[in-house]
This record gives sequence, C-alpha cells and structure tokens, in this order.
Amino acid sequence: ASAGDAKWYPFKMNDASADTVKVVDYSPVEKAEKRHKICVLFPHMKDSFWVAVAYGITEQSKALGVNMNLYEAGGYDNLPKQLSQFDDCVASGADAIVIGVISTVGVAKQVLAAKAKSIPVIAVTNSFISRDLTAGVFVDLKSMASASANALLASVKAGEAANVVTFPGPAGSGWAETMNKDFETVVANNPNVKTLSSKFGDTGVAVQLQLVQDALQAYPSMNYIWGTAPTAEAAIGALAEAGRSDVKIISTYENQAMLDALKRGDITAFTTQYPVIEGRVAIDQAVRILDKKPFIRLVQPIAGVIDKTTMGKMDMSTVLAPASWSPVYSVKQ
Amino acid sequence: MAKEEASEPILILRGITKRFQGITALRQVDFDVRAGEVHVLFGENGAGKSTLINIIAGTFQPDEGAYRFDGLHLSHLTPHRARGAGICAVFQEFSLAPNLTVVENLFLGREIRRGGILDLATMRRRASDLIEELGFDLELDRQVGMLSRAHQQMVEIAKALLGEPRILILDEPTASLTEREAGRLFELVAALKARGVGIIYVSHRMREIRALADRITVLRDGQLVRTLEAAGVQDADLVELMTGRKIDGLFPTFDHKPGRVAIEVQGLSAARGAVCDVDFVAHAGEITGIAGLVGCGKSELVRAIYGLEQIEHGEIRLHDVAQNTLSPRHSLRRGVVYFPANRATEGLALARVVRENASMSSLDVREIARLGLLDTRNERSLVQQAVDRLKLRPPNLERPAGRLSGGNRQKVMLARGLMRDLSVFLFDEPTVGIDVGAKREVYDFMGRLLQAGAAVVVVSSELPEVLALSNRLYVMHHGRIVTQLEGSEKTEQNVLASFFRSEANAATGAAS
Amino acid sequence: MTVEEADMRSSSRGDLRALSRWISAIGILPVLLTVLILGMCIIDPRFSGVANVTNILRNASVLAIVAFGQALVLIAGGFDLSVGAIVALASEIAAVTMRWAGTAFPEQDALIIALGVGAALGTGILVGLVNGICVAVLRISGFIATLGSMSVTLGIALIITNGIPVYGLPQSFITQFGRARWFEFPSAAYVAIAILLVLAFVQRRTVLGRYLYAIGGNSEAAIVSGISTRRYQIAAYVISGLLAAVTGLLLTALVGSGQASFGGDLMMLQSIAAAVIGGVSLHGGVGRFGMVALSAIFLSILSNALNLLRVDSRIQPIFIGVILICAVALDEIRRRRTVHD
Amino acid sequence: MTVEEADMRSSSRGDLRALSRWISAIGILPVLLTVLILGMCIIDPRFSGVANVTNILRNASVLAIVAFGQALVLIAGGFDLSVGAIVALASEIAAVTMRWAGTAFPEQDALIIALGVGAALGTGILVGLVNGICVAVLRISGFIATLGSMSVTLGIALIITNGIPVYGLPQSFITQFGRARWFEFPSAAYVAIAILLVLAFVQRRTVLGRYLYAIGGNSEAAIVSGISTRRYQIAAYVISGLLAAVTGLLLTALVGSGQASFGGDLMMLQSIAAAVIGGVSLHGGVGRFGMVALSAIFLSILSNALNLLRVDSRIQPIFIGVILICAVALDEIRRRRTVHD
Ligand SMILES: Nc1ncnc2c1ncn2[C@@H]1O[C@H](COP(=O)(O)OP(=O)(O)OP(=O)(O)O)[C@@H](O)[C@H]1O
Ligand SMILES: Nc1ncnc2c1ncn2[C@@H]1O[C@H](COP(=O)(O)OP(=O)(O)OP(=O)(O)O)[C@@H](O)[C@H]1O
Ligand SMILES: [Mg+2]
Ligand SMILES: [Mg+2]
Repeated sequence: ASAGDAKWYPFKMNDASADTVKVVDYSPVEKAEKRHKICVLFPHMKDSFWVAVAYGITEQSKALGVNMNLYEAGGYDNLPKQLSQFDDCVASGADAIVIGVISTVGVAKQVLAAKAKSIPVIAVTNSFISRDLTAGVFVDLKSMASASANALLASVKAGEAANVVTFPGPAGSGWAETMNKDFETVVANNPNVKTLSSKFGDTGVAVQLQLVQDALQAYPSMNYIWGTAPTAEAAIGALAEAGRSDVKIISTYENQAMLDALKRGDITAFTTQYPVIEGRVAIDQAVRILDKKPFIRLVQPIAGVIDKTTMGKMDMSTVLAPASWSPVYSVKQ
Repeated sequence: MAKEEASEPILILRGITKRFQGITALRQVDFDVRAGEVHVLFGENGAGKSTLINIIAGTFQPDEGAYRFDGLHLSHLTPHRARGAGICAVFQEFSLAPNLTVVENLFLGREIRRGGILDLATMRRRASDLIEELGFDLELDRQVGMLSRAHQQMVEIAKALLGEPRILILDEPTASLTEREAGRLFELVAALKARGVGIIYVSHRMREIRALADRITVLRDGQLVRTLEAAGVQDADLVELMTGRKIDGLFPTFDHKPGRVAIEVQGLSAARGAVCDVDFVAHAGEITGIAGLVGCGKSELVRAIYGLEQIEHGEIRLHDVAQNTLSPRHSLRRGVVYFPANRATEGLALARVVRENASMSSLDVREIARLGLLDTRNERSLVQQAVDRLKLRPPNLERPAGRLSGGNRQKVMLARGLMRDLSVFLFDEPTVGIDVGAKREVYDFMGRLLQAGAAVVVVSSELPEVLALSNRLYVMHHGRIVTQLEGSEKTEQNVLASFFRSEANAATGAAS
Repeated sequence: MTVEEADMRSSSRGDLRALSRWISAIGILPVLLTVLILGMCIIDPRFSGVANVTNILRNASVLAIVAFGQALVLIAGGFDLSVGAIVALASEIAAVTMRWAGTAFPEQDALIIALGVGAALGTGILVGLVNGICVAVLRISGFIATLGSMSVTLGIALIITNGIPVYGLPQSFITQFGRARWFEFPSAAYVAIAILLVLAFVQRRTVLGRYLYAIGGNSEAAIVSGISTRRYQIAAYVISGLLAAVTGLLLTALVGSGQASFGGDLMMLQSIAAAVIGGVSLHGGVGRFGMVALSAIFLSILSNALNLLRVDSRIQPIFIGVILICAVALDEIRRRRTVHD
Repeated sequence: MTVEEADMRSSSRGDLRALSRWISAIGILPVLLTVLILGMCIIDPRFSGVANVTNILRNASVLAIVAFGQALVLIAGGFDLSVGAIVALASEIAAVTMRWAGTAFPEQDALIIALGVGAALGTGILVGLVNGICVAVLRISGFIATLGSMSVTLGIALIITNGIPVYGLPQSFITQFGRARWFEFPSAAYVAIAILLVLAFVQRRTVLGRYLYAIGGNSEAAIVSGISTRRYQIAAYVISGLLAAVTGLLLTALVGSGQASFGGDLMMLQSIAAAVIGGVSLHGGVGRFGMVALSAIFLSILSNALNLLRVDSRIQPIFIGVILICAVALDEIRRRRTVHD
C-alpha cells in the first residue's frame, strides 16, 4: 500500500476565514460527486518542496476521484507564463483552478476573469489575499518566519551571543523580503541575538554556496545561519570545510535534504508548513466548492518546527513526498 | 583537336552549366588547360569567369557537365580534394582569414605537421623563402586584416603558390598591384609554365593578356564565344568578341580645363605617418592623378582629405575654405565623395540590395528624402539612371549586392557618385576588376564630371591608367610627394625614375 | 501512360513547383503557422474560442513588441540583453509614479495615467540611451554593454521596491486599457499592430530605417557613405528601450501592479529567439518586422497549444526546443535550395 | 626650467610611455586585476586568507572551465547557450549513475566514480555533438540551435530527477576530490589549469586550433582553403559540451549532490561575459584562453570583494554592471589608441 492510503486526517489547522483565527480538525470529503476537471498551476517543480505539494494534490485527486492537470511556469521569474497558463486553463474548460501564485497580485485580474465565468480559484501554498478568490490554503508567512525565529531563539543558550546572517532567498521575490523582515522583528526581542547582514540570492545550491563562503569570511563572528533550504544544504559543506562546527543552521523551509541533514545532525532545525497537507486540502476545497458543500474559505497550516526532538514523532508523509514518488502531471479517472 | 603536338590537356571541362537564383551564370561551357600553358579567361563583368574558376577549384558544384583532371573523371569536387589534387587558386574575393597572420594564412589548409603538432619553424622558413622569391614586401607576423588590399593580394598569391600547384588559377591577381609586384609575379608565372604547370589567368588588363597568354577563351553572358590562340590576336578583336561591339581606344582623351583650386592641402601629415608633410592641389575641371608603389600612402592622402584618417598636422582647404571638421558626412555635404579601394570592407553592404547600396550616401538629398522620409519612386529612378549609365549587369535593382560579380559590385559603388550634386571626386583604384568595356564607361563618366566642372582625383596602382587620365600627376613615395609631372613629362620612365631617385636620396640620407 | 495522364502529371508538378516557389518567397514560418493553427482548430475546438484567441493575441503582442525592439537593434548589428530588465523597471516606475500621482492628484485618472506612462517610457528611453552611448560612443560591444546595463537596471528595480509588487494603479488603467477588448480584440494587439505598422514604415520609407540596415550590413561602408553611425546606433537602442518600456506598461496594466518579476532572462532570450526565428540575422543587416510578428505569434500559439493539449509540462520545454530547431532547420533547407549551394 | 628638470620630466614621461605601451600589449584586464587584488589585500586582510583564496580559486576555476568551452565556440564563430543546461544535466547524470553504481557495486568507489564521471562526460559530449550537428550540418545559427538544445536538455534534466537533488555519492568523491585541497590549492584549480594548458597548446600548436580561428575569422575563406569546416565546428561544440560537463562534475563533487539548479541562465550568461571580457570576439576569430582565465578570476574576485566589503547584496548587481562596462570601455579606449581608428 502506498503512503497515499495512510489516513492523514483529521489534521489540526487554523480556520482564518473570520477575523479571529480558530483551530479546527480538518477532514476531507469521501468522494467527489462528479469527475470534475481541476487545473493546477505551479510556479515550478524544481525542488522537493513543490513536489510535496504536487504529491498531496495528486493523492487527494485520486482519493476523491477527480481529473487533475498540473502546469508549472518554470520559475519565479516567469509570471507572464503563469498568466498565460491560467488563461489556457480557462480556455481548456477547467471546472476549478488551484494555483500556487508566482506573484500575489500578478494573477489578480485572471482570478477576477475566472470569477466572472464562475470558475472557482483556490490558492495553494503561496499566500494570496483577494476578495475574488474562492478559497485558499496557505501558511501565514509571518508565522513561518516567527516559527523559525523562535526555533533559533530556542537553540541559543542563555548568555550566548547569537550573530545571525540571513539568506532569505532571491531579491525581488517578495516572499524572501517579507520573511526576512518578520524574522528580524521577532529576533529583535532578544538582545543577545544580532542580525549582521542579509544576503539575498537565487535559491540554487551553487549560488548559495558562494554567498555562505563569502559570509564566513566577511563575518567571522557569524555563528547562526538562517536561510532557505538550499542555503542550509550549501552551508553544511562550507562549514565542514572551514572547520566551523560552532555555526548552527536553521532552514526556513523543508525538503528531503533538510530531513536527511537533520537526521545527521548537520542542521539544527527547519520549519514546515506541511506542503503535502496543503495540496490535499486544496483539492478537497475545490471538490467541496464544486459539489456545493460547506468549506472553509481560508485554511492555514500551523507552522511546525522540526528538530531532533520532534522529528521522531512526526508523520513525514505530511511534510514530503515519499522518496520513491515521481511527480504526476495529470490524474485521469 | 590541337594542331601542334601540344601536350594533352590536363584539365578538361565539358558542358558545364551553373545556375544561380534566376540566373544562368554558365551555359554549356567547354574549357581545357594544357600543361605548361597560360590560358586566359576573358569576358565582361558577370560573364561567368569567376564562376568557372570556382567550379574548377571545387567551391561550386556545377549543375551539369563533366570534369576530367589528369585523365581521371571527377565528380563532387570539394575545395579540399581540389587542393589535394594540386589545383591552387588566387581568388578574386580573397580566401584569407583576416584574424590570422600572414604565415598562418599562407599555410591555411595545408599546415606542416610533425607528429600531429604544427611545425611552426619549418612553415616560417618556407614562407619567408617564398616571399623573398616573390619579392613581396610582406611582414610574416602582421595580421592579414590589418594589411592594405594590395598586401592582401600578395598574401593570396603567395598562398596559392605555396602548394606546388599543377593547375594554378589566377583570378585578377594584379587588380591592386603595381607594375613592380606584377612584374615579379609574371616572372614566376613564366617559371611555373616552364615546369609544366597549367595556368588559368583572368584579367581585364590588356597588356598582361598580350604578354602572358598562350590561348584565350572569351566568355559572354555565361556562354563560350570562342577559344583562340593568342598569337596574332588584336586587342580590338578581343574586345569586340567580348562585348559584341567595337570600342575605339582604351583611354579617352580628356579636355582638361583647370579652373579654380578645389582642394588645397598644405603640410599634411596623417594616418600615423603614412602621409608625411604633403602639399597637394587639385583644380576643378582637371583630373589630378596620384601614383606610387604599394604602401606609399597614396590612398591615405585622399582618405585624409575625405575625413577617414586621423590628421596629425597640416591644413586642408576645400574651395578655398579651411576645413576643421573633417568627416565623411561633412565632406559629402560639401560636395566631396570618396570611392574606397576595398569594396568588400568599406564599399558595400553585401546583404542589402543594389538600390539601397547605391543610394546609401545620398539619403540626405532632397530629391530622395525629405524630413527623413524616403521618396522611393524618385530613389528608384535615380538609381536606375545611374546603374544604366554604368551598364550594371544584371540591371536588377532588387538583387543583393553580394550576388553580383566583382566588377559589377564596383559599378554599384560608383553609382553613388551619380546620385547627388558633387564637385570633388576622389577615386581610389576606380577600375579594380572592371572589364574593358566598363572601364571605358568609368572613364567617360569621369569625362562628363570634368565637363560639368568637377575636380577629379584618381589614385591608381595601374600606371598606364593614371598616366592617361590625369592632367597633372603626383608621385608619392614613403608618404611624401616626390614629384609632380605635367604634360610631356608624364611618362612611365619619369615616374619610375622618381621612385629610384627618392630611394637613392633616402639611402644617402640614411648614410649621412 | 496516355497523353492526358502525362499532362495531368506535369500540371500537378507545375502546381507543386508553384507552391514550392511560393514557400521560397515567403519562408517556412507562415506555412508552419498555418499548419499549426489549422491543426489545432481541428483537434481542439476550444483553441479557436474567443477567450483563447484573446489570450494568444495578448501574449503574442507582448512578446512581439519586445522582439521588435530587439530586432531593430540586431538589424543595426547590435544586441540588447537589457530588454527584460527594462520591462521590469518600467513596470515598477509606472506603478510607483501612478501611486504617487494618485495621492497628489486624486481622481484625475487621465493625468495620473499620463504621468505613469510618461515616466515608464522615459525610463525605457533613458536606459536605451545609456546602452546606445556605451555602444556608439564608448565602442563597447552591444552584448557586454547591455549585459552591464541589465544588471544595473535590475539592481535599481530591486532597490526601488524591494521586490515587493506595487499596487494602487488607477482602476481605469486596468479595466479600460490593460484588460480591455476593443472590437473583440485585446488592447495589446492594437498596440502591437500600430507599432508594427510604424516600424514597417520606418524600415521601408524612412532614412532612419535605411541607415539601420546599412549600418548593420556594413558599418564601415556606412561611415564612408557619410552616415553618422553613432546617432543611428543610439537611436536603435533607444527605440528598443522604448518598446521594452511599452511592454512593461502593457504587462502592468494587464496584471494591475508593478512587478520586478516581469523582467529576467526569459523575456530577453525569447525576444532574441522570436527575432531570429523571424529571420533577423545576428550578424546584422537582415530582417523584416512582419516576420518577427509572425514568429512571436508562432511561439505563443506553440506554448498555448501544448498547454491545451495537456502535454506534460516537463515535456513542454523538450517539445519547444525540438520544434524551434526543426523550424529553423527547415527554413535553412529551403534557403539553401533556392539560393546558391 | 633647468636642463636637469627637463631631463627628469622626459624620463618620467618615458617611463609612463613604457608603462602605457606595456598595458597596450597585455590589455587592461591584468592591470585591473592587479589593482583589485592589491587594493583588497590592503583594505581587508581576510581577503588573502587561505580559506578565502581557496573559495575564490574554486569559483574562478568552475567559471573558467565553462568559459573556456564557450570561448572556443565563440572563436569558431558560434554561440553556446546550452552550457548551463549541460552543467545541470551532467551533474544529475553523474549523481544518478553513481547512486545506481553504488548499489550495484558497493564499496568499489573507484569504479563507481569512474562510471559517474564517464556518464557525465558522455552526456556533455552527446549534447555538444547534437549542437554541432545542428550548426554544421543543418546550418542552423548557433544561437538558435543551442537555445533549442538548452530547452531540451533542461527538460530532460527535470524529468530525470524532478528537480530533487540526487544524493548518495561515494564519500571519497566529495572529500578526496570535490572539497579536496592539494598542496594548499583546491582541486578545481588544478583541473582548470590543466585544461588551460591543453587549450593553449591546442590553440598554438595544433591544426584544430588554427582551423577554429580561421573558421571564425572567415568561414568562406576556410572552406575555400580546403578546411572541412563541419568537422571542426562540431569539434568546438563537443569540447564546449565536454567542458560544461566537467564543470558539472566539479560542482557535484563540491556540493555533494546532483542538482538541476546548477544550470540555468546565470551560468550561460556568465560564461559568455567571462569570455567577452577576456577579449573573445562575438564575431569569431579572436580570443586567447589565458585572458579568459584572468577574466574569470576577475569576475570571481569582484563578487567576493563586494561580499567581503559587506556591500548590500541588492546594490551588488549595480556595481558589477558598472564595473563590467567600465572595464570593457577602458580596454576599448586602449585598443583605439594603439591600433588604427
Ligand atoms: N553567389 C552568387 N549568387 C548568385 N549569383 C551569383 C553568385 N556569384 C555570381 N553570381 C552571378 O553569376 C554571374 C557570373 O558571375 P561571375 O562572378 O562569374 O562573373 P565574372 O566573369 O567573374 O565577373 P567579374 O569580371 O566582374 O569578376 C553574374 O551575373 C553574377 O551576378
Ligand atoms: N589598418 C592598418 N593598420 C595599420 N597599418 C596599416 C593599415 N593599413 C595600412 N597600413 C600601413 O600603412 C601604410 C600605407 O598603407 P597602404 O598600403 O594602404 O598604402 P597605399 O599607398 O594606399 O597603397 P595602395 O593604394 O597601393 O594599396 C603601409 O605601410 C601599410 O602597411
Ligand atoms: Mg570575377
Ligand atoms: Mg591603398
């Protein structure tokens, strides 16, 4: 039996539809009433994070018995491509669209057009606040940033001075900047923690490696690295080579490498937004909407911190796709 | 076929046909070359000479026809195989890599290797031996792209001779050479002939043809007119065979009426020493010639006047007005036009059509463009008139210049001079590669310019040409003007003598 | 074989020859495009639906406009890598200006939009001018000059907004322009067609056009012919910058916000690809804008078709790459057939 | 003014002239590089620390190796946009092969590594071969051919691993090669130097080198001179593909996993930039590998220096763009001084 058969629900999540956020036990429907056609748009499928979301989407589509087609735009700088993929979805007669947006407002007008055609649009994973959106499941970036900031604060021993260099991700992406700011706000509460600098750069391991290496030289007092998963991956090697076992690494998001690295003890912690669950919930929301069943407009996963202590207790199939799973771009019933 | 016991032809072409887009460049041409003869190909521009040569050298594949070399039937000849078989060519549009040095170009495609590694020393030695034998003034390590057209021509010749040819093809090898280099080349041709090499020779210079040819094949419009023995053939007959009409006299007699001073140059030094302290005057209504050996700076002088060379000091006055902003654009506005010697690099945009190339320098003229908008109908008719007068073949304005034969490219460039009102014409090698008939057109064109009161300056390495055309002739040597000849003083002997005199002066100067 | 048969054969062969001559004259691209369109119409009726056609036209227009500018620079013998960056910066500048103007002159949409549009176009012209000066006056190769200015322009775009999208555009800019359809066609298509007509006119009927071809064809010959090559090279880069800015404005109006993510390498590579597939030579001097427009439409339809046909999106790049190579190879074969060797 | 003074002035002017002649001969790049290195050594002692020098050398080596391949293709008159994609694919193929070999032949590290390296190099050669055939046989412009193959190669890379890094390399591959330092210098530097020496030899002493320059300088002349241009053009693309694969291997060994993110446009643009700054002409026929190596070092030090000097990472692209333009502009001015107009 594949991991997809594992019962993942009920899952504790935030219902953020109303002004006051409340925790709910999320459970999906059993089966869709019709074989709906759901179109899924991703920014890209170039890392295991989005593969995890895709895994959730695929498994839930199969479970609920709907048709699914997934398109990826090939990267965060391909907004126009995502826009035209959105249009192509509408043109190809999708019943509902699930989208991981490249740019928050980039697709706003597309969503409006879909609304006019009464095609529901569900935002997945990437934050998207809009009146025209039918539903959404994504984590609050602020809570991700604070979760990882708190993980960092937790690992700072009393009296220890923590000098952090952050590697938030590509400049101009929006999310990198936002998370960096939220992170700085949270750690500002602790006088022992100082942010030395923020190094923006593309989330490729080679690019991040160069940034980390240079930071090791430029900031000899750096003893904490807070950054993206590729940053952490690059940093492990760089630190080993520089013989800096004193530097701790906290990753802002999850992927297979982070899990392995945590097992080896190479990194201190990483945060997760349960991407597989996000994918599952997004499909469930779409089916609920199409079947005219009650649904929660905005579901937020509760950001989790995974470190040595929590790792054993966690069901990893809510965080990552099984290593053997290979992405499926369409599900036909 | 041959009456005499002359050796069997080593190369035989039968029924060669070659078509280009919309044009049949060669139609059922038979041609052969015997060992130890000079076979001249003669014909108007665009007659198909270079095409035939390119077929022999393997560059083009014929559409029809058979090809025998050394008794062997050859098909699908490639340049590689042709060279391997001993067919070496001096191409009209050179086969040189501008970014490589002279030695590197000489051995291009037939490098000497030892154990897979280039044997630089041997190649160098052989190159310098050959260049010495040829008497060319070439530095082995200069980049070819930096050399003047004349020097490039020498490299091209040396390159072909390096390969121990069995058939040597010379496509207008002397087009930019002076008598001295040409003379050395002819001696070499004679030596090769004696060694039994078959030589195919293309030229528009009657003198050379008369001196060299054993047999002459005349082409017209891609068809073979006749192959005849050179002995006893008159120039006039050849020309008539070629053009289908009579042309009397090679050079017209001009009626020079020197008027006001059009150009006055005083103490000019320019082009990093290529021109040195030159005083020069050109009058309206006369042709002023400039002669000199290759590299003497004669082109640089007119280029400086036109604004293409950096001026170190000295003054240039146009129509008695001192010029301080010299650039081609300003010069054109003031009625000065320059026709460059190297039409491939400075003359034409080969990808563009004839019409655009011809009108390129006249788009600021009111008849053609107003407020930046083109009057294409006017443009077309003006260009049409210009190319008709120069007898462009084919007279199609919408043909890319790159698809014209060499001589016709020259005509397109000359057409520029007919497109706007100009008073000073600077010709640098105006008849390079132009056939005898068209040369006459160019000379007549100059004549009409004279009559209209223009000042004409002709720079040419073809001595008979400058001597016949010019009213006054400046002779340059090592960047300086060494004499000025007029009237009956204008003889070949005097020009040559002035070179030697200045050479001697320089020698004594250096000695003291 | 009867006489009639022979006749028929020769006439059908004549037809074929006429067809192949016709293809020779216009190139392979229109043929491929027609085949693609007809095929898609038959396979998938949604392809020819109004919504889908609108999408295609909008994408094609945006791509075509940048590609026009790129083509102009390529024709003049240059290279413009900075177009993507200009698109991004112009989009942000437009949005920032409009947001500011929106508070300074509330409710005066026409003025606000005019200011925003002016600022964006000014940005494009400015970057183009810098490019042009680097190339024409400092004599830096177009590739390096625009690579440098791309880096600088993207840097500025990042600093201005920190990569966060800029909202607050007047609603009328978005509804009456960006997303508008005039007589069934998207507004962007009108802009693209207008630009195409202007450029085709410039190419055929103006001194500027003629000079750009001459400079790209043989810059030394152009100098000898008295053309002030500097001025016209600068003009080419300025126009390219301007057109990139127009693209930035169109995307801004379409999306409703200023975005740094519009730029990037994709736009730059696609614009060069569209130009080259449209027959523009990377060596300068050759190219026609009509063909560039066709090639932009071709590329847009191709990616639309692959999505409509639900081709696995990982396989799409492979498809596109192969088709790209095949299209150009076919064109090359055609050309070799007709022209010499 | 006394005679002595005049003497001194003229002699110091003579020195200056000698200096400027020396600069003319070797180009501006070595001068800029020296200034940069000396300046950084003075400003920041960490710059010359072993760790930092190792980093710089490693980055420079990786960049230089791709840039060598790119330079070779540019010299032959082509263009290779696919290098980045090849780096990515080779990295993945190497990792996948080693992972598989690791299970098939456990503990036999040498064999595992040999298989992985062979597979990666084979991949590079194969893509290069396809590029070469497209260009030389199908006569597609290098730009389009490699744009297409870049798209296809990246597509394949994505399909193989879905973008998920591939782990499971033999530890010895990482520790004894990727992160190793031999006699104080990183392993990558030795690889780069070895390749540089081979290429410099090829350029000066072999027919291959000579012909590539000739083809790039004037391909028709090369054909007419009896050079089978096809074979050598293909060779250029194959070598470029091979060198890109070597880069992929180095990065894989350094990072310890096969990554699709190695490729991408950045690597491609940087390799062209390094080649062009090193004096390679985009029009073919001109360029020296030593200078390309210097230019790779220059670019690596530049970005390292900006980080060491703690320049805001958003301002860095602006700096780099400006310095790029200035460096090339200076070089252009020098060249105009020495050669003719
Ligand atoms: N590459 C080409 N493509 C198309 N047409 C060509 C090409 N080369 C030559 N032609 C045409 O073929 C004809 C013969 O040209 P060719 O070069 O053989 O003339 P030629 O006798 O050498 O003339 P010239 O004395 O001017 O050198 C001309 O009409 C020319 O326009
Ligand atoms: N591009 C160049 N760079 C450096 N030196 C050059 C260049 N062109 C020409 N020279 C040198 O300048 C001198 C004069 O040039 P050139 O040979 O063109 O003279 P010329 O009198 O015009 O000869 P001709 O008209 O017979 O070709 C020669 O010594 C030549 O080598
Ligand atoms: Mg000819
Ligand atoms: Mg000259």
